Amino acid sequence: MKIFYFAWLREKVGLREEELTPPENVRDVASLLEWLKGRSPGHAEALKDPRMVRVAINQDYAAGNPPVGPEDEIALFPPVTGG
Amino acid sequence: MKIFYFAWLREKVGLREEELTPPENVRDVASLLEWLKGRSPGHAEALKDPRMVRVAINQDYAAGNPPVGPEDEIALFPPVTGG
Amino acid sequence: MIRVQTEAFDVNAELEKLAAGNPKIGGVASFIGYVRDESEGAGVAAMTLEHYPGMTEKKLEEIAAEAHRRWPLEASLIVHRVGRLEPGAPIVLVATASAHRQAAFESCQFLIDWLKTKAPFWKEEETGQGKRWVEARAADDAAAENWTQKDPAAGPKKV
Amino acid sequence: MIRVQTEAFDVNAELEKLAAGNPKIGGVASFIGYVRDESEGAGVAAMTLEHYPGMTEKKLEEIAAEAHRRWPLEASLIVHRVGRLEPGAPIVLVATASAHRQAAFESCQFLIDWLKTKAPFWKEEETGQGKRWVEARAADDAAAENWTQKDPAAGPKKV
Repeated sequence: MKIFYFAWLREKVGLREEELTPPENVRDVASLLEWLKGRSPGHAEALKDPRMVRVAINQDYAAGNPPVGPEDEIALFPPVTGG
Repeated sequence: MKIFYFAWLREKVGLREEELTPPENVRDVASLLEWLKGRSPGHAEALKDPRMVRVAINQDYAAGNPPVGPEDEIALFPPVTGG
Repeated sequence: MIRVQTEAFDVNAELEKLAAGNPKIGGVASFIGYVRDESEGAGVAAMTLEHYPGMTEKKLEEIAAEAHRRWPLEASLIVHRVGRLEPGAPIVLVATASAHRQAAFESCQFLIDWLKTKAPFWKEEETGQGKRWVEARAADDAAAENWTQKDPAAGPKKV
Repeated sequence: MIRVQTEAFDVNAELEKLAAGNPKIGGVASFIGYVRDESEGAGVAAMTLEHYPGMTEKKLEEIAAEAHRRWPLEASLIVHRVGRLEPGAPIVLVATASAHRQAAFESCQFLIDWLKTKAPFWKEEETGQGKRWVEARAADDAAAENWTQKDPAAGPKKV
């Protein structure tokens, strides 16, 4: 599973992207975020307020708590501020 | 008094402008238009439907029937269609 | 800034002049009107725009001033062409610059709506059936009137 | 047409390309967003725009497609810059071309309103107090939501 981080999430995590193989019990967005929090203090800091984290799966916004799989491209970022 | 004609009023009257000295009883827009109608068949044709004629006095739109004087610049034209 | 001219305009240059050196400007909204190749179901080969030198510029200034009165604008621009133009040719450019985009959009639309009903320009079209003067459209009157409704405090407008 | 780039854009060239050879186009509405020199009361020396290559382009295409679904457009354009930009620099150009001006204005405002809340771009400002990531504005969310309200037949949007 490929994970991308953008903006201040990228800075807090300290990575632009990582290729991960989560354990079997990580099957949806919520369990993925929970598992990611345990990877480092940076991850924990970046993901501590889920209201500030937007999730995209395969370059589409994820609403609710959809399933995620090993082939998915996941992106985590704050609310967008372009234009 | 200077009178300008624009668009199809100009074509019907056959003049871009004329310098006129109306008789004393021509004191407002209504009496001016009535008097102008008698100047030629072209004037009569151009001014026959007053709803299609817009009047400007000294480069401002005239609403209602304001007075006109010998020093005024009068313009007669159809509703505008720019932009 | 307002201008009536026969030449085409360079939108990039015009908008750069409008925004140049004013870092308060967050957005510039603009509208360009073009000659279309048909009108009321007839093909249009060209059109000729006539204006009333003096009064046209005066009315454009008044319309721009009214926009600045209604919205917090940093700058505005109206450039209108006259003379003979063929389909695809730009006729008019209006643009407004403001700190915020909503003010820019609204005032830009206001400028073109009022220009169409209040600035002395007249279009004559060349169609397959000969020349004809374009008639004023009720929809344009309604669009202009809509802005008067939106500013009731200012009372009836005579611009 | 949509594009993400570091370079500045030539508005004249972009709009000419948009309208060229289509005499059905009666009007082109456009909006240019600029870097301002202040934000939330602090002076801004520069800002850096980050995006999500792939998803950003995809979302811009979807937003443009939605505009074409809602309005009778002949063409549309979104050009958004990324990288470091100083006050006064243009950030984004959106433009729509239609036979009629109302469709052009509305769809142009729709494009920028949706872009601001749905396209993955992030701004980091350099102020006197250091760098900071710009926070999303409730007013932008409200502006984008307003267009969802105006299209109830289409149901909730997920673009």
